[in-house]
Amino acid sequence: MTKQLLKGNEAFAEAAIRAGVEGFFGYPITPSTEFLEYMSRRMPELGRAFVQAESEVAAINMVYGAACTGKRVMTASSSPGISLMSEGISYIAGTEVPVVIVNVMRGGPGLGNIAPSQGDYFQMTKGGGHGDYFPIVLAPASVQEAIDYITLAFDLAEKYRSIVHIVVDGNIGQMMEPAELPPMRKIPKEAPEWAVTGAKGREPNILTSIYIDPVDEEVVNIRLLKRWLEIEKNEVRYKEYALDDAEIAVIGFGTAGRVASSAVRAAREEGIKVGLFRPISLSPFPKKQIEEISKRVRRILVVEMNSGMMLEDVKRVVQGRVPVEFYGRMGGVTPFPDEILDEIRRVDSNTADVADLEREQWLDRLEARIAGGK
Amino acid sequence: MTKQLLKGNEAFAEAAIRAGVEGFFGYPITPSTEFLEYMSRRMPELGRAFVQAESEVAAINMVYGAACTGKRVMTASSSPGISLMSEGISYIAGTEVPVVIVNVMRGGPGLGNIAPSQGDYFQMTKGGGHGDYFPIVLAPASVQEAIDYITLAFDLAEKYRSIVHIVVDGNIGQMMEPAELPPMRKIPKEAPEWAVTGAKGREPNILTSIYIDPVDEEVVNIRLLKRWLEIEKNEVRYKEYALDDAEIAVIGFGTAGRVASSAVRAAREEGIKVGLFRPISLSPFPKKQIEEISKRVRRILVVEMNSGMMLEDVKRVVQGRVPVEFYGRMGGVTPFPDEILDEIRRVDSNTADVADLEREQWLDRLEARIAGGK
Amino acid sequence: METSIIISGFGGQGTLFAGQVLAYAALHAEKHVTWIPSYGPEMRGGTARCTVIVSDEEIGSPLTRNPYAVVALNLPSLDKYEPLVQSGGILIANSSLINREMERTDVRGFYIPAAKIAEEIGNPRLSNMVMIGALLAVDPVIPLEVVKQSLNEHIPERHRKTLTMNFEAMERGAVFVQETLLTKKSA
Amino acid sequence: METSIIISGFGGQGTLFAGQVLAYAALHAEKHVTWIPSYGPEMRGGTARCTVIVSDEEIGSPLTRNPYAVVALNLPSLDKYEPLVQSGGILIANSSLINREMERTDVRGFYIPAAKIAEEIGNPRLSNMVMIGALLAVDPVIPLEVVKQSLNEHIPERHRKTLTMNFEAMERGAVFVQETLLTKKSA
Amino acid sequence: MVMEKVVYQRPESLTDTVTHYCPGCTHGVAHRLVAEVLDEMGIREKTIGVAPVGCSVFAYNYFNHDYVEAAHGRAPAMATGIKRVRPQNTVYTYQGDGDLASIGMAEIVHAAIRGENITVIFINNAIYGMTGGQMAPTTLAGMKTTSSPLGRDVELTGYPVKMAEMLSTIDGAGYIVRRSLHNPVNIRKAKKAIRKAFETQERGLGFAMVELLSSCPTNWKITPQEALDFIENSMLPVYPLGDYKVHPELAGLRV
Amino acid sequence: MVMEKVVYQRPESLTDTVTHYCPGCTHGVAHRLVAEVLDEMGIREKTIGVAPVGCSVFAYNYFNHDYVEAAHGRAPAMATGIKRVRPQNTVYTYQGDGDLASIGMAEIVHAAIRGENITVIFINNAIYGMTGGQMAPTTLAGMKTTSSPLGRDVELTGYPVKMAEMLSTIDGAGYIVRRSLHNPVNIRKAKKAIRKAFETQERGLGFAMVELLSSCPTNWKITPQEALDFIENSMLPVYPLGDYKVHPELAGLRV
Amino acid sequence: MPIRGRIEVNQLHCKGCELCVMACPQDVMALDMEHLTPKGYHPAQLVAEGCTGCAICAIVCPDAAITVYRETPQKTRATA
Amino acid sequence: MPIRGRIEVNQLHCKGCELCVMACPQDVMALDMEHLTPKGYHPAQLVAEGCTGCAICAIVCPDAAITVYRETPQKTRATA
Repeated sequence: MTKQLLKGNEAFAEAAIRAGVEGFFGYPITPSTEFLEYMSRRMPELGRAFVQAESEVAAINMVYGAACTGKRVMTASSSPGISLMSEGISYIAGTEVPVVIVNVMRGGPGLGNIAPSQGDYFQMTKGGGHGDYFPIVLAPASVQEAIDYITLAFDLAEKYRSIVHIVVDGNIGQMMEPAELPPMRKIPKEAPEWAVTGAKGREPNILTSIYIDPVDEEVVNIRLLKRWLEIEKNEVRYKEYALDDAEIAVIGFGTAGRVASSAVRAAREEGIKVGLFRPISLSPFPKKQIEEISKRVRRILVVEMNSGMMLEDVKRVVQGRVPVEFYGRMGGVTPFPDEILDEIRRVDSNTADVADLEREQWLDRLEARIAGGK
Repeated sequence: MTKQLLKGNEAFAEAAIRAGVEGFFGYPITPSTEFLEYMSRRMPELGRAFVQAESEVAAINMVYGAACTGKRVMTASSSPGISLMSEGISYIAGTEVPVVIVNVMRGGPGLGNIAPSQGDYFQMTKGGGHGDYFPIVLAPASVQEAIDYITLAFDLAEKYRSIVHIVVDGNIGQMMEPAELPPMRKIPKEAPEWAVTGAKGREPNILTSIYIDPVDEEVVNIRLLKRWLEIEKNEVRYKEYALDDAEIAVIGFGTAGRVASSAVRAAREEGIKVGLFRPISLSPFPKKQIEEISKRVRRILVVEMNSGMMLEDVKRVVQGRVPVEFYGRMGGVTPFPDEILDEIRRVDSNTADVADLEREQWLDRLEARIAGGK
Repeated sequence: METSIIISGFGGQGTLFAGQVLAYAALHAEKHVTWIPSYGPEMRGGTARCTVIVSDEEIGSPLTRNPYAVVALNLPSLDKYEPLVQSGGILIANSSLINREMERTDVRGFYIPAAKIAEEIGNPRLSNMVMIGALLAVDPVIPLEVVKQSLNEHIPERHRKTLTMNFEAMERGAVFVQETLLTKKSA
Repeated sequence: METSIIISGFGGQGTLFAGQVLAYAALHAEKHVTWIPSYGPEMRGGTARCTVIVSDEEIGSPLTRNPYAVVALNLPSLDKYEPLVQSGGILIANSSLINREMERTDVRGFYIPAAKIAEEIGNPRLSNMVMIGALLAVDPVIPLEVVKQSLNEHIPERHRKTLTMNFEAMERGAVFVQETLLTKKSA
Repeated sequence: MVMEKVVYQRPESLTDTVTHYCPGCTHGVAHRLVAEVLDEMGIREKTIGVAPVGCSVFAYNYFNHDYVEAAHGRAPAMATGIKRVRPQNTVYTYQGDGDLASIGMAEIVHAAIRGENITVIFINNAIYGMTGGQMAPTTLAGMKTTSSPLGRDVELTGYPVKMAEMLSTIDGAGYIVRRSLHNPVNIRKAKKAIRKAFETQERGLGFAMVELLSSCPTNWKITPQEALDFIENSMLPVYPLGDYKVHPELAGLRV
Repeated sequence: MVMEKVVYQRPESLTDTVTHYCPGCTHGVAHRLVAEVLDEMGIREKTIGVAPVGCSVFAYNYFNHDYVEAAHGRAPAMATGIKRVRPQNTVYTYQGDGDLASIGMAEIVHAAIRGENITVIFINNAIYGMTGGQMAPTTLAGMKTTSSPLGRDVELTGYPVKMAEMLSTIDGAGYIVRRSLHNPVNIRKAKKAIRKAFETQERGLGFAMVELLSSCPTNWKITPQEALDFIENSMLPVYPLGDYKVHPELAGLRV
Repeated sequence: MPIRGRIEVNQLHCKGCELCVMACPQDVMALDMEHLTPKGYHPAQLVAEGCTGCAICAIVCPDAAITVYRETPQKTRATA
Repeated sequence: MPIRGRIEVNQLHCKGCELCVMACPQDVMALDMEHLTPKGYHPAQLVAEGCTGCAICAIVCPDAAITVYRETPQKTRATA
């Protein structure tokens, strides 16, 4: 296939269809609505299930039910909608059925706005729902990655009987870029053996997340955790740029990482030895890779479109080996490359101890920047 | 007042009443239902509002509405119910109205069971809802602390216009202990100036969490974050035991911390120089205190009733100064002191590098223990 | 000094109340005390159990794997807790419902025909108080008199008419133990 | 080489489509390209804007604070972007709707009576194509011929009848710029 | 010579697991009727049940066919998901009044609005059983529960909600009836209704719900027989039995 | 000498803020009527409004009294919370059809069940406006929307939901009517209904809802006047105007 | 001659709720107060002659614990 | 003599939706195609004699943009 100019949300949706999604259940919410709209046209066309649910609560529980049949199913929503799905997500995790969920994140908390944000990092990676479970979280940063990682998402979900979240922001959803769609996959005729399909000639299958005896629940928890440790070993994904000889490492995911790459390139042109690490799997978090980087560089700058969430994971991994600084924009503001370039320059020449005050220091700089009209 | 023998859930509820709660909105869910039942009797008796809502979704939005009037209001629920409240919680945070929420945590994920658990640590401390917000999270470990901290919770909620979560587990809720209730507080007649009470002789008050222009939302995000940094400075709370000369520090909250205190006492009797640090404010996390401890001890053991959640925060703070080990029970299993004593003995004599494998190593030990019938 | 007691039996045998009687008495005696019921799926399994810990110091865990004393009002309770009682601890079995011998030889074991005694007093629901009386006779964790005073103060009004019966049940349990001890000694 | 272009105007002026035409052409020319519309509250404010970045290398940020070229179809767009165009960059203003002078002297500024030209062609909706033609005449980021080929391939079928008009609009825009340049040189 | 025939035996669609229901609880009757209908229709092997949260949370242990366990109130949404991707299966939910009429109100109403081809067995026993006897939306006026200790005050909590009446106003509903389980005659009628509700699904006639007046001796704090009497004397006047909506195509169906 | 009197002027209960509604959108008419009623009843200074998520999300900017902004669909729950702790205030929600009839179904039904003393203004324009024209539960059969691109298929998505009819079956409802905003006569009737709905609250007669058939020229993709014609010709037959439930104590009320 | 029937009560499932006893039209059932089921209930049983195999007991039984049998007199083949 | 009225259209609020124009029973309103409001709309206006101050335009106006006046002839005090 050759490259086409594709819009993020639509490429996402079409890629899901080609990956064999047989059920889409969703509710309109900006900026993910185009996903649902695309599906409302394409799914019936292909004889597949599409339901505009009465709410996100219903949508995730439709997904939950459909997933129990062993078919590839998904939903797409945006921050408040994901919050409404929290209970269902925890049930899906506890029942160990594969589900793919796309979150086109927007500014928050609360109703907030519809602009691009990364403020759901914690909700997505640490589990917004109750109890011990471990979702896979992938953060593509381009239309091509959106296509590639939603395809992967279905495979991983099935392989590990896990939830896979895809998190992007409105920038990725709205952008057009040249990208290549994979061919349409054949839909398997056979359901997995654990699925509910009618107990024809076999013992009934029961799918549940209740284990009333704590001893039994602990067995499940151990199984989930061991599976997770497997996932942590096998499924870390990331992109690096110019890190080989870097003295400064910038770390950012999704749009923030992508914007940072422009700043890194510009900084390189100024002779600053800076490189970029862009986690794609936010969970499992690229612990080993960042640990290695922290042994090679002088300083790390974390860039996010939130108040410093991945920052915490980076700091946990870096273990104080080098100072970790932070730059973020919030509330739906996408940083421009020049802001990050300024930060890279500053970090490059900074030798001071950060002393766990990286957020305080950043806030001062941010407020000065805003006061300066940028 | 003298001490009475009080049951956790009822002491909690009565203390909330004495702290001046004027509205309780909830939905039955084990093991927090007694809270609602107690309120269903006491609140109408006092002419205060009690509504058994149609769901947790409705309950939190009733709380949200009532909080907008400036009155002290609350709900109590349990893990899956809290998940259903995620959206409302994020709205409350974004609207900056004070609310107290009690979570009597149970085994999960999903429906799980009703046994005591700490599996919602991430959900509570990192924000189960979407967007950048920072709830205060308090974890009492006795009936007296339940009383004291729910009183404090209302004060903090009001002071910072913040959400205050109180997290306990069924052990605390079901336990009877001698404790002292505070006197009944007078309910203030005046509403705060930001509250909606009818725009009589003043400009209308509007309470909302929507800031459609990212620039405006960022202002809110900065305000919330600065307020949070204030809270981090002022509102850290914890209990210490035998840490002065300790070479080993055990860190655990709530029931796990309390059970650990028995083990620590027993270990001391064996001559092991071990002490206990029990965070009460899980958020703000006692960063400085644990940092200090990590400079004094040889090794740290984190004990939780989950798969190792606070562990991540501890590791982030300890920054690799000393090895951090982990012991947890999951799925509603409450550890006995002897298990933790075994762990303390083991940690005391362990000199090996843990190398970020503390969970893998713990799982091996846990499975051996379970196989051994303990 | 920390003393852990588990009282276990069928639902309806008054195990939770018996534990509360001890807990109130401990409070009365100005001791630290925790009372915690069995909680979780067992609530629905027809068993009712509580753990009472009485201590001179602040109490850590309200639960214990190896209790110092066990009051077993039915057979499943004996089966479950006999192996767990601390060596040198106390195991009191309701012989009205339990017809097997204890296997442990390193604990102080007693058989109390609690139901029979309760019926003799005229209230079959008092087995629990008989057993408590027996326990306190073996080890007066809290003196019986304090328990009585405390019960007098905390008994729900609707049950006040049974107060003396409760006293009698405890006394009869205590007497039974003392007689057993005498027998044992003489044996 | 990375070229960033912002096309900005009222909703209905075809700014998003004009950007897409450039993006398709860039793809046609085997360049890296991103197209991103204004997104957020501005969508509701009556303005429509897109950013197109064309590059020989992989593109990082699809957004830029300081574009190389700005095509301003209305006055608010000129007001907003004139201060932001890179020094030495391009600023093309639709003089049919904009009646103020540019203030920047360090950019290559052009006034195109796009609406007038479009009306002359017979389709007032083609202002956007006139402006694109003008832009490409100032700097052929993508050669006009490639843009035409690409438009021929990607124009929606229902609009195919307007294809030659589109071509003409671009050509007229380009010619207008060339004439302006001649005038300037001769001035 | 005298031979013997089996007049009644445990249906194949029930497992041999002993239920956790209290003695005399009519959940068991409802289970049995559903199982008998599945047997009689010969659809056990293609049936997928959806269990609720509430006393019947463990329904999947008692039915001998595929089962999933829903989040509280969301069984109709879960059933929708299943039915939409596997229309060849028979899908039903089994829900109590807290589940269906309180927290699950939106899901049941919208399943009916969509005319979802699923069957709903709705157990109305006027109380929350599993959590220990709190007020339900179906609790009778004045009835004491652990969360209405002085009796349900209709001024503050409203009147009992009538789901069959309400759902029958919805176009997508194909079969909406109320039956009772308080005596043999009514149990027989209930079974016929359950049969019709499954036939509705098999014929693609839309959403079907059988509301069953049911007892909760434990939380009502009376004996099983008294509980049946309570249904007859106190619930029937508030919840009239009847056919609230029957799709014309079902009119001639004899079961 | 000829004097001039003001026959109509902008009500005090509206602010001077220009609405973000599209030209000809009848949200504005509904706003105006509510404001006029609050003025006439003299209750502006004790009124608290609850805005929904949907096109009227910014209602609080346009009304000159206290306002809160609810989560999507939860306005009745939020209003309940406010009314319960401040019964002395007048509390109303203003909700669209996605908000009230889709995601907020449980909350509106239960507010009615509880007989919550609140007033609900329900704008039924058969579409999701804010997110750009998706199908609502109230969308007419066959109507094209961005999520029913071939027209609403009632086999898959069900028939339009009739909230007034459904809620009128609930005991706690005190005043449930449907009106329309498509011409002056109906606008006058709508205003009277809004007045009665607020009077219902002032008299403590329970839950009150006025469903208003409303237009969405932008997403229906027709002119404002055509949109009013669409209400008359296409919506009225599906959504009959009328009084679905009127508390007896309101019967004699002249407004 | 009246129709004769009998029942078997499954001891595993019977919870002694007595609904069958109350419903039996022949009044020939009672709980067996001498025995306990494995779950600790007094099970229902036939206590007198007169069972017609009408199955009312089974219809009201919440635990599907009752199997009902009825005699079917073999007809002579004369008419065959 | 017919009742005489007039209207004022608030240029800030009017969005030129034309509903008042369509509704005017006297047919004396039209959009002012010569002018734009600050928001960019052609506002409604009276374009002919005959306004009775009936306020129908105000009743249908979604933006409460219209103020309606009506002449009230001063009565002579004779009857007072």
